Amino acid sequence: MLDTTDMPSNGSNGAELKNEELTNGEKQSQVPVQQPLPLAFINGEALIEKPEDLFIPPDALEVILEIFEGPLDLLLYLIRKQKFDITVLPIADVTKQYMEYVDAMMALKLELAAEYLLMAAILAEIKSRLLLPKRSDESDDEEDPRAELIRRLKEYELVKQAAEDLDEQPRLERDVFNVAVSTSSNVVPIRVEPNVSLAEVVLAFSQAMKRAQAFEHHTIAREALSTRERMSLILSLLNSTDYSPLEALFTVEEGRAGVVVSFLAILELMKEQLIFCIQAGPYAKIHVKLGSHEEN
Amino acid sequence: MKKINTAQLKQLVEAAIFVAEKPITKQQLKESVLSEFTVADRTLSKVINELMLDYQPRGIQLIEVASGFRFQSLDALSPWLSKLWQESAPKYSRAMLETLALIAYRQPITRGEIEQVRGVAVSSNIIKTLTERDWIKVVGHKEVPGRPALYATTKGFLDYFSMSSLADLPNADAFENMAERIESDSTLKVLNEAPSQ
Amino acid sequence: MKKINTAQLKQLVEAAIFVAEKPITKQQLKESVLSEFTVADRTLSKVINELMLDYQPRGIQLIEVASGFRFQSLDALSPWLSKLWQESAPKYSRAMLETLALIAYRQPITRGEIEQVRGVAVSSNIIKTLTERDWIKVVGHKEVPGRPALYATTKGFLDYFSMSSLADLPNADAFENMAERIESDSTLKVLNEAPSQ
Repeated sequence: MLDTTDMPSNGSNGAELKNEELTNGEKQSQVPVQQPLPLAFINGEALIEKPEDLFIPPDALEVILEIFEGPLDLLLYLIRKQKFDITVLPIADVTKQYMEYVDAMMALKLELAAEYLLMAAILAEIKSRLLLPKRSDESDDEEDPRAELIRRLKEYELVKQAAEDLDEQPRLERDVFNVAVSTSSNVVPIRVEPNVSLAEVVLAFSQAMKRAQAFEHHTIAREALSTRERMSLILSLLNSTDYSPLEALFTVEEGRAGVVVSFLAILELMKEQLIFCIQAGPYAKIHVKLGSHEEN
Repeated sequence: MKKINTAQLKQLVEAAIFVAEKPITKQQLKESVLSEFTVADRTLSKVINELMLDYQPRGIQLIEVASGFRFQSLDALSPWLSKLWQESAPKYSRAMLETLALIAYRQPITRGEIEQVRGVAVSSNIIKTLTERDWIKVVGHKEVPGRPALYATTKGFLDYFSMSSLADLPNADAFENMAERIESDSTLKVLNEAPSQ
Repeated sequence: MKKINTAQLKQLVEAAIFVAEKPITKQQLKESVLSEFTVADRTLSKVINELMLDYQPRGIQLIEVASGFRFQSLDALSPWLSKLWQESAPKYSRAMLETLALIAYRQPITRGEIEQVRGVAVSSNIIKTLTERDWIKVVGHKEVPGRPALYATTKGFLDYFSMSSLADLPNADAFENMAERIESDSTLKVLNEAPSQ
């Protein structure tokens, strides 16, 4: 018969409530979650023998049976409840009780996982092997047929304990919380600009020029680079309001070649009307300024 | 490379750990906020240790988890701090916790191996939830028929449970011993295969 | 209503301000984390003031903003803390590189002239990016209707490519010939790579 007094609780309120009903008000002094095995030692024994008069509401039984995490969990519970030593595993008793629970599950039409039936078969097999008379020619060191089941039970017990330990480990969002500190308003993300190699720039220029030549009839004149650079430099030196003396645009230290480059740049800029030159009279100093639309 | 004095270094490291959105490692500190300074590893460790001590009596703590250093609230304050949020922290089923524990203690492990130990099928939902929470991940496939996925825990798992490595798992050695015992006992292994077929 | 001592109150208030996702007011503190305690307004203000002082020498500060109290990093640390949020800009497009190349080789040049050579419009974004990177600048305006800006490369451009003047820019034709020679020398290699392009 079923004895539901010391069911392990899965911590859900429903199950705990039902448990209390079932024990006819008997106080459950143990907290089952923290301790794996002690329940059966408190008030189990008195009820094991005579559970017949115990009224079990069907839905309550259902809740209780559903809290087992599988056949190993159920077996472990039965063993601990009876204060059996796991290492001696009284197969006959445990099998009988196990089958009672399985029958109850079937009666309640619980979705009975195949694992429970498989375990029933394993128990029956072990039982039959233990009942068989030992043949004299068999070696003495033959393994106890219970050994494998005992090993699995011990291993499962360890996992069960580990799961409980893990559940008690300080956990984010439950026991500890992440600290969120804002940055002061002048913290701005730093943008890392992509790397460019000089070869890429040169190649891009060649490609652009090649394409241009393909669809343009006139060839694009290429001034010497130095002239174009000097044009940029001169433009940046001048402004459109004040005139600067022309000689300020030449750097004597550059030598003749440098002066020629500057001169070519000035001519090119004049041609493109980017700068204006004025001369007050013959042999007077020449002054330059940036071209501007108004004067044009 | 510029020099930085210890007081400034401490302020900068403190602020960086605070404002970083995730735990931050010493290496990451050196590559970001400290990139323009010459800071010896020893100095950095010393400063972090000092910070840990500074915060010991306070409402928040500086701790090291798997993916670096982070500040977190004091464990003991959680009953009141949790009132800042409408929703309570999610509870996880025993099936989920047992599956997670097995993956944590026995990684890498296949779903079949988990099912063998637990004696019941592991629902796909559990694996999915654990994966979505970034607590477990597939780290490979076992070279047996069907090539089942091998699961392991992630840094996110360690971070979430305030651990810096798997060695911080409670009772890690108990598991170690059990595993060794099982492996060395070959007779049990032979038996193992008979009933489960 | 329970009592709470000042030390515990300080820890709790400190942790609450730290873990709250937004600034939190005294009223909100009283309605959430302190809801089960009797705390006088004066006591709460005193505790918050103490916290403000405690953090004065640290890398983060407790400040009051419009919507409540919050911790934020020290202003002076911002230049380094900014490095925690480094983002890599996407690689430059071909249009960007050609525009840069044309400005480098044909400066001073207007946008219209670049467009004439490239045969397509030059987006303002390209000019903006190159200007922000301090590689190009406006050196004047061309005296034609609309007075378009004339672009030239900057000193920053020369520095980036380790050139002392534009005369160091490789001769594009020579470069082209060299590149072709290299390519024809390794025809096999090019053929191999062709399908992946």
